Amino acid sequence: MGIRERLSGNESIALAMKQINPDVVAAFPITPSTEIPQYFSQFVANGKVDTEFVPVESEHSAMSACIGAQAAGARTMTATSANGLALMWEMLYIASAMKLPITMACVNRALSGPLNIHNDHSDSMGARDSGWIQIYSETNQEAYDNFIQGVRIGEHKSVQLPVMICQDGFITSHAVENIELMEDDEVKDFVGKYDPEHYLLNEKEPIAVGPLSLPSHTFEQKREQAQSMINAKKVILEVAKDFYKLTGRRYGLFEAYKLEDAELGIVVINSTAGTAKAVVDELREEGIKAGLLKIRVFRPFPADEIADALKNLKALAVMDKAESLSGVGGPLAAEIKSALYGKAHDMPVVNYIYGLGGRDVKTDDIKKVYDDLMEIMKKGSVKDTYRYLGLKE
Amino acid sequence: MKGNLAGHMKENLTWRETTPGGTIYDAGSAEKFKTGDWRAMKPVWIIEKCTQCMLCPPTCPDSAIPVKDSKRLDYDYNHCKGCGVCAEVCPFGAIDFVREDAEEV
Amino acid sequence: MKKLIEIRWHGRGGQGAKTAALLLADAAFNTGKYIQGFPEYGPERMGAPITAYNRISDEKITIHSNIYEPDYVAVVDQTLIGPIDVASGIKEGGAIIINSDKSPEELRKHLKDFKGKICTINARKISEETIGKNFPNTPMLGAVVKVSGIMDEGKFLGYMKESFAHKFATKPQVIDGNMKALERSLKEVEGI
Amino acid sequence: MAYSLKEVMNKPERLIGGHRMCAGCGAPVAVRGVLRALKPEDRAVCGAATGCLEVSTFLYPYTAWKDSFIHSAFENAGATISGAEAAYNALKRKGRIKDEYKFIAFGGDGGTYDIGLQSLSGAMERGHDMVYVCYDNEAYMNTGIQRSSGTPIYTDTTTSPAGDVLQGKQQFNKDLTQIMAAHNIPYAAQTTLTADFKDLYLKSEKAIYKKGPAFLNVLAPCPRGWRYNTPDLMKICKLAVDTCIWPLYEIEDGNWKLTYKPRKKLSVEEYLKPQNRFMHLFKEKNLHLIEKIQKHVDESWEELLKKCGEV
Repeated sequence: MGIRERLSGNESIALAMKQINPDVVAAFPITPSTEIPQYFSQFVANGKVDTEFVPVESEHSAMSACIGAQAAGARTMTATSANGLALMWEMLYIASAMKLPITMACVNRALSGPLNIHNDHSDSMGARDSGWIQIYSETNQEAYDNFIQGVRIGEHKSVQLPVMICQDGFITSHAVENIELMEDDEVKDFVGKYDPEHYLLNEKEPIAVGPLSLPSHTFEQKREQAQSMINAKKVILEVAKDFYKLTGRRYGLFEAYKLEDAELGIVVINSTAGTAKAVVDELREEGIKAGLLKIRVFRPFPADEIADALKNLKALAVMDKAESLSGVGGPLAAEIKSALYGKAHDMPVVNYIYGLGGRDVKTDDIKKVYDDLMEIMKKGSVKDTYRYLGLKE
Repeated sequence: MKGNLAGHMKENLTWRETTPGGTIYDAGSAEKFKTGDWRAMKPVWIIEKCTQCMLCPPTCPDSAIPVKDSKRLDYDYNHCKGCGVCAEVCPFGAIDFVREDAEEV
Repeated sequence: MKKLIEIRWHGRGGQGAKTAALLLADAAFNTGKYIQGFPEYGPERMGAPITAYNRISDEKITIHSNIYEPDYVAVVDQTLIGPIDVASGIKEGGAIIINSDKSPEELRKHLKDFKGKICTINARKISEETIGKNFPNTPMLGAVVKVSGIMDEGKFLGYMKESFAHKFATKPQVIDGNMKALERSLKEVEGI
Repeated sequence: MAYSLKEVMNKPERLIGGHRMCAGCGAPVAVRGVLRALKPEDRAVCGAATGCLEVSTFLYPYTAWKDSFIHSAFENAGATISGAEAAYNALKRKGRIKDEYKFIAFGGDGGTYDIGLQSLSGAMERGHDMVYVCYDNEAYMNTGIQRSSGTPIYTDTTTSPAGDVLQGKQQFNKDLTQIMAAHNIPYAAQTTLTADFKDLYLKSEKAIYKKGPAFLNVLAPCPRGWRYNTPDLMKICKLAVDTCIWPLYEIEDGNWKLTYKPRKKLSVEEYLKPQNRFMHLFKEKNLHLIEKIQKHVDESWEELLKKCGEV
């Protein structure tokens, strides 16, 4: 049976780390993820874990130390946000190319500039092509559950990729909410032992990792890496199935909320999904067929499954909490639209950039989106598809 | 596992054959890569003049002067790049440094 | 009780408004509720006005925004009235609970646009007389529970006793003082 | 036990031939010299910053390293190896590893003096049981001889070229060994390739086997970048120490010790002359620059003698 608790999102991640008891944690503080290494170092100081905690001098070194540790054969974790993630950028690509299943808690925050400590998704969205599996979390509960599942997903023999578990900075990271925890033993059994095949400290087989690779080999190595991301989709679902058996909490590649018969739909990531669910409920009471799709797994991107789930809508809004500054919309919209191509590419799709730099997202804002969708549905088409929500005009 | 590359070290590895992350599982595999053909000049060991003082083996950038039982052996010409550092350090004139094709001529 | 109750806290950095919100969430959690307790973060340091929030419900809470139309507002420091629009958005039938030595009637003069219920509690006096120093959180907590009726008072006191016993394990002498502060605050709220 | 070159040369090679470093390069000679100090029964995890050494010794699918080896990027050899060392501590504590492992990071002056200094400083301050070895060839050789903060004053490099107005690099090189010593780590030393390799061996042995972090700065000439006659590798090193341009010393537990004092201190000209990177200094109008170098070397040497209790 689960343990009924109340924790903030950061506490729940730190607690998951404690229950997993990894070999190495290397981290550098940055708001709003700071509390994670802070709580964790307390567990270390009190002997609650026997992890080597490496309090590095920068995020670049955090990821570098994680790479060294994981390559050496240790189960390794870290946490960061925003500029910290950006400072790791170079190493993110190297970690995934080296096929190192490091687990990272990414507490989403606006990437400078201007300097802003509040939530949006510009940090992890920017890292979307770094070869990390990305799993997003609406609540502290999901952050906790995803983090535990993430370890197993990344370490799976057919995957071997680093995993980023994202949640909204402050909105869930610092909000205390109800949560159901697993028993320590359950967590340990669920993630199992890290048992890599090849690692630096293997007494039977010294190895060399991180070569210079010339044009004769790099292409094949990237293809090999891509296969891991392709394989990950199936593994994510398998792990979710086992997790469900154990906890009764069901996870998929995404959550379809009242979407089956919906005419108006939105696609949304992280905590805003919860706020939007309340709006969907209200609209349903009014007889409006509203629904939503909440992205859980953004990398690998489940394009076919998403297109199937959305294809019967009459109007769709994609909500981007990141401005990709492409001049045509946000990153999520680009992916969703390309997923729909060939399946429902004449469906009117509108893209909203919203919540940048921690601009609060209220139920009224979401209602406005559904109002817009209603109009679009009636008209059957839409012209201005690149919009802002909650912006002072 | 597609681990040990020693057996099939080839330039045209397919993506299914290449190693994940470009990891190499047989340490010291470079031994199979010959750098001897980089040589324009060549050191020649004159065994009669050699006192086995051991000053030359540590100066070789290519580990091409094998040592056994505290004695140097003849050159590993598969790897010697012909830099001439060893010849320069020999106090006894026991290493000639000649043009690569000198012997044939 | 209503399905969902929303509370906004006003205090100054370092005064414990965030702690009070978390304490209330804690107490409500322990009486079986679904809860949220979260501060609104800024670059503020000690002394600056800060806001914290609670949602308390019998059903799962999914909304993740700040609270603009609270059922109740708790003001930990009466000097915030004026500089801050503390009564903003309070729902009809809701109330504002202010830590003050003044009466609700006196305070109404300073809250001209507010037509709803004003309650006061002299948290400073109560805490000084029971705990021994100005520690307004405990009496404020009691006052909010009293005014909002969020949870059963008996259950609340029972839980808080356990909580204090745990929290002050190393200095049990303060447990009694804190419990007294709670009990008095439940009785001494004015304006209900 | 007294040092015997004949004995230590019997140890198995840990960096083998087949790598692609230039003919006559000082770096692999330095690496071999460091690794020779390992006990044959001990294992090692070696790491390297991106640079000549890395790209030449681990070019897919060939590694010249007999021990486990990791490279991840340019500026983070210190952090990467510190992570491997942390893993070792954790796995050893959990009983998953029995053997003794040593951790050695290598970086050129670019990866050490410049872009990797923060990562190195962090790793040393945290106290990992590791050695960081800088093979100092005094410029970014991997990208084609650009100046670094380890490049000596007036050196002609491709980004500090000797021209009509400027005579090469305009700044003195930073003293990295002393910067590392200021970290108050158990061991820091400066060395190079000497005839019997004793200095390098003994310092490497201390660096590897002294508990805690250690730093070695090894002058490793680059025939291409320094433009001297390739076979003269060892001669150049000897001139570097005999002119006191590159003094050999160590700081062990805070105690400064000179490990070589030339019988006759040579003038800097003798070191500069055989290297064409300094060729422009021998023009009539530039001779005063050599005097300036001499003055700087003399002052630094006097200061070092004081620190080492030699005066």
